[in-house]
Amino acid sequence: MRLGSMLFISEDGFKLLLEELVSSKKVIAPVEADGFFDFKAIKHAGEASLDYTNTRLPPKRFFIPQREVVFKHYPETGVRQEPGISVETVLLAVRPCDASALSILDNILLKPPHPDPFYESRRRSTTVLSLSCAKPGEECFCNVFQTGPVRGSGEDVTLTRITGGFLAELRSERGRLLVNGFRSLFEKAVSEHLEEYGELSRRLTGEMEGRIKTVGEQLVKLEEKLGDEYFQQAAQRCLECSLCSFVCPVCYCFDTEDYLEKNTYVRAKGWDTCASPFFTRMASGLDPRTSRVDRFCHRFCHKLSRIPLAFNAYGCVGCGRCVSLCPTGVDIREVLKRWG
Amino acid sequence: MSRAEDELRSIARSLLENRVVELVLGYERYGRSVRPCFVSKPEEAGRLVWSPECWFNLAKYLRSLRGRRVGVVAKGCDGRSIVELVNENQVDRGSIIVIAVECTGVNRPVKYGSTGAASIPAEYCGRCVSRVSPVADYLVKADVQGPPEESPGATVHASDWLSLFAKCLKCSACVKACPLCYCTECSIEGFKPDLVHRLRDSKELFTFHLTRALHMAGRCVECGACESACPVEIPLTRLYHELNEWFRENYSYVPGSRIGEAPPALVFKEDG
Amino acid sequence: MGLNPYAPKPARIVRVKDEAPDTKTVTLSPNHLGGFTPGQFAMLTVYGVGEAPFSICSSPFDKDSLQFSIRRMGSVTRMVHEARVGDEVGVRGPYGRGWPVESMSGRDILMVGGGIGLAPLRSLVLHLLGERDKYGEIAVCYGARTPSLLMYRDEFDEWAGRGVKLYLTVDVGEEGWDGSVGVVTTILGKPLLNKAEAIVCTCGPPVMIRFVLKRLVELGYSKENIYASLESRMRCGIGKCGHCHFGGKHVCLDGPVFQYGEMASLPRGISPF
Amino acid sequence: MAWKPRVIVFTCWCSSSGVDQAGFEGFTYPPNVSTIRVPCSAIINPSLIVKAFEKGADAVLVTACRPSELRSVAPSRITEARVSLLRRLLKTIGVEEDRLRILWISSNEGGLFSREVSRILGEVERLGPLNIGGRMVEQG
Repeated sequence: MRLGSMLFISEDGFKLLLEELVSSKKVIAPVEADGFFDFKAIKHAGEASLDYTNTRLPPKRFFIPQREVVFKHYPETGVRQEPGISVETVLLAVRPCDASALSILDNILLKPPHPDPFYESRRRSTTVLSLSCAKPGEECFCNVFQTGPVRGSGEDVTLTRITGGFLAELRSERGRLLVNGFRSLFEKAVSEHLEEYGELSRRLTGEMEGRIKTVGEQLVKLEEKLGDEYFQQAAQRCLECSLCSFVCPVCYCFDTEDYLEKNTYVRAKGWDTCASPFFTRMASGLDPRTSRVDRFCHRFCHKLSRIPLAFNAYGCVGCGRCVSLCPTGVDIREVLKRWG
Repeated sequence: MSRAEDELRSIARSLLENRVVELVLGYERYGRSVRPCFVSKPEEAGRLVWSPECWFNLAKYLRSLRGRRVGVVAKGCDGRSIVELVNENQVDRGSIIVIAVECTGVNRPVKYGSTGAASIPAEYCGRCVSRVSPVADYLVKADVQGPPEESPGATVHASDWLSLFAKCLKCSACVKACPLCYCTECSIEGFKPDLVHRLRDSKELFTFHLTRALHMAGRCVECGACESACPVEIPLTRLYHELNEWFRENYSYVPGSRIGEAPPALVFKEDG
Repeated sequence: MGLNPYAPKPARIVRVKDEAPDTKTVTLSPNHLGGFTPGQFAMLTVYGVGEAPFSICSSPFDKDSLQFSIRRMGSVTRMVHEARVGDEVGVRGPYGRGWPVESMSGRDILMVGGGIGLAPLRSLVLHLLGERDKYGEIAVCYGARTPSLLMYRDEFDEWAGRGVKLYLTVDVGEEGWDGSVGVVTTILGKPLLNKAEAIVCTCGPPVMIRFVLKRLVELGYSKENIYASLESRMRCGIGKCGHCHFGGKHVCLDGPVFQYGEMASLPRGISPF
Repeated sequence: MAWKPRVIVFTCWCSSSGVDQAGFEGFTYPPNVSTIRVPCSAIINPSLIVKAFEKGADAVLVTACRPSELRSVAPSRITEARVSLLRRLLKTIGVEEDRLRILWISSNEGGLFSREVSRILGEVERLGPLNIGGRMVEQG
C-alpha cells in the first residue's frame, strides 16, 4: 500500500475500526450537544456523529491549548520543570479545511530555527482522519484556498463517505501505518467508488465556485491597499473582542503571563488576538498600530499577505467561522471579492 | 420593503441632508442577516433596513463617537441603555438624535455549525419592559402590531450555570458588545494586579462571569446583545435579569427608565 | 521533547549601576548566551512578574557576564529597578539579527544614538575597540533630552582615548552644560568620514530614527550602508507569537536591526518613513 | 481525615476588636477559619468574596458594625446591600446563599462572634464542600 493509494472500507468495517481505535487510543470526534457539534474525547464509538456541516470550534485546541503552562520554577529548590509529552491520539472526522489549517500551523510553528516543542509533541502523537464534506455550509469558502471541500492538506487519511462505506486515501506515513494496523477491514477501491468520488468533488466545487472564485496572486500585494475606503468603513464596526481569533483554526498568535502560585513561579502561554488594543502597545505607550483601522487591516493583511510572505501559506482556510460568529458582521470574503 | 424601513430611511436622509447629524447609526443587509452600519451621506440612507434580525445594540458605539452629532436607530432596550449612559455621564443627550423604532421582538442569531434555522426569536424579548425607547426624537411605528412570537427557550436550572460558564472561551464578545461595559481598565480583562488572569483559566470563569454580573446589576437593560454575541450561546441576560429583579424588589428601580434618575447601584441615598 | 525555547536560564545580578535618574545598568552572571553579535537582544524574565526584550549592551568578548541598560517603564522594568545585587532573574537568547559587524572591517563607522538607544550601540563600540585597528574612523553622535540623561558618561573619556570621536548634544541644556544644545540631527554633520563607504548604525526613539535617516541621506551617506534598530512588543523572541510581525517580517528574527531598504518595505507604523 | 469547611471571615475595624476579644476569652476557632481585617466593611469588593469562593472557600462571613452605633449608617447599609445582592446571585447560579452571611458584631461582642462562628461552622459542614475550582475544571 503506497501513499496516495485509495482504499474502501464498508460502513460496518468503519464501525469496527472505530471500536478498535477507541479501545486502544484516545479518540477525539465530533459529538452533538444541544444542536451544535464540538470535538470531544469519546469513550465508545456510538458517541461520535458524522452528519454535520462543521464543528462550532476548530480542533486547534488539541494542538495549541487555549492556556498551557510552559515553565515552572520552584524558588527554594531552584528546580525547573517543563511539561511532558502527550498521549497517542486519533482525531476523527475533521473537515478538510480544519485539517489544512494544521498543515499551515506546521509551516509556522515547526519552522526552524525555533520549532515549538509543545505543538510538535502533540502534532507528532496525533493521527488526523479527515472526512470530506457532503454539503458546503452557508459561510464556507474553502474553494478559494483549495483547502477543501473534499481533500485538505494536513490530514493523514482522507475519508470520503460514498454509498455503502468510506473511501480512504492514505496521505502520510502515519496514516499508512494506522491503516496498516487494520489492513483486514480495508479493500482496494474499485472504479465505481472512484467515479462516485469524482462526481462528488465536481458537484461540490461547482456549487462553491459560484460564490467566490479561487484566489490569485494579487492578494499578496494587499499591503498597498490599506488606505482604501473599505477598511475605514468596515473597521468602525469591529468591537475589538477576541472572538474571530479564538474560533479561527489558523490563528496562532499567543501571549504569555508570569505569576506566582503557591510559592511556584509559573509561565503560561495562551491564545491572544491582534484585534486587542494592547497587542502591539509597548510599556512606553508607543504603539506601531495606534488605531482600530490599523489593527483591523493587520488582521486581513496578516492572513492574506503577511503569513504567505513569511511562511508561504495563506493564513485562512475558508471555514467561515469568523464570518458567521462575528457579532457585527466583519467579513473576510468582502476583502477576497474586492482584491482576490 | 416595509413601511417602517421606508420611514426610517427618509428620517435618516433628512437628518443628513440638513446636517442635523454627521452620522446615522443603523443596520444594513448582510448575507442572511443584518449588521450595524454607519451612514454619513444622505444618498446612502437607502442602505438602512429594519427587521427582527436587528438584535445588536447600537448604543455601544455612542461613547466612541462622543462630541459628534450622531443619529441612532434605537429599539426599546437600546433607548434604555442610552438613558443609562446619560445618567452615568458617559454621553450627552444633546448630541444624540434618537430614531426610536417600535420593536416587536428580535431574533437571536443561531451560530455556525448549528443544525437549526439561521435565527430564532430571542427568549429575552419575552421579558421586555418597553417596546419603544423612553427617549425619542423621532418615532417609527412597527408594521405589524401584536405581541412578539413567544419563544420558550430552554429553561436554565440553577445547577446548569457552572457548566455554562465552563463553556465560555473568555473572548469578551459579551463585554465588548455591551454598551454599559466601558471601563478602560476592566477588572476581569487581566490587567495586573489581575482579579482574573489575562489568559483563559477554566477555574476563573466563575469569577469572570460573577464579577460582570455584579457590575451589570441594577444597570443592565436586558437588551440581550451579550447573549446574542456569545459564540457558545450562554444565556447571560437571564442571569442579569435575576439581579435586576433584586433591584426592582429593594429599590423599585428599573434601569434606563428616566433621564436624571440616579441609578441606586452607583449612588448611595440615606433613605434608599 | 525538544529544547523548550520559553524556559529562561537562571542568572544572578552581580552589579547595579545608576546611569541616569530613570535608567540602571544591571550586570548578570553567568553569561548563558555564549557568543552574541552586538545589537542582538535577550529576553529578561523577572520571575512571577513577566518577561521583556532588552538589547545586550555589554561587549561580546566578555564571556562570563552580561549587561542590560534598563529604563524604568512597565511592570518588568520596575521590578528590575527594585531588584538588589544577588537576586536571581531569568535570561534567554541571544535573539535577532545584530549590527553588520562582518562587513565593517576597514571601513569608517558612524553610530547615532538617542536616549536609551545608545545601549545596543555601546555593545558595538566595545566590540570595535576590541580590535580597534581593524576599522577606520569611528564616530559616535549621541543625544539625550537633558545632560543628566546621558548614559555611560564615565566611559566617554576612555572611548575617546582609544580612538572614538564623540559628539554629544542635549535637547534642553542645564547650567554646567557647555556642549551643543539641539536634537541629534544637528550634530550629524560634524564627523568627517568617508561618507560614501561609511557604515551607519542608529538606534533611538522612532521619531528620531525617521529624521536621522533623512539627514544622513542629505549628508551623502549611501542608503545600503545605513542600519537602524527598531523596537516592538515581543512575547517570544523566536518568531512564533505574532506580536512583532510586520509586513511579512519579524522584528525578532529579521531584525531588530534592519537595513535602509528593508525598512522602506515595512508597513506604516513600524517603518520610520 | 474528615473534611473541614474552609471559612473566610472579613472583619471590619470595630468588629475585629470584638473578634480579638473573643480570642482572649479562650475562644479558639479551628485553623480552617481565616480572618481578613479591613478598615471598613464597605471597602470589601464583592468580587473578592467571589474570588474567595473560587479559590476554595466553603463559606464567607462579613462582620460589620451595627448601623445604630455608627455616626453614618452608610457603610453598614452599603455592605448589607452588597451581601444581599451577592447572595441572590449565588442562589441563582446554584450556590447555597447561606454560604455567605453578614454578622453585626460591635467592638465588645467577642462572645457573640464566637458563638455565631461555631453555629455557622456546623451548618456549613452540613452543606458539604463547595469546590468551585474543581467543578469548573472538570466541566471545562
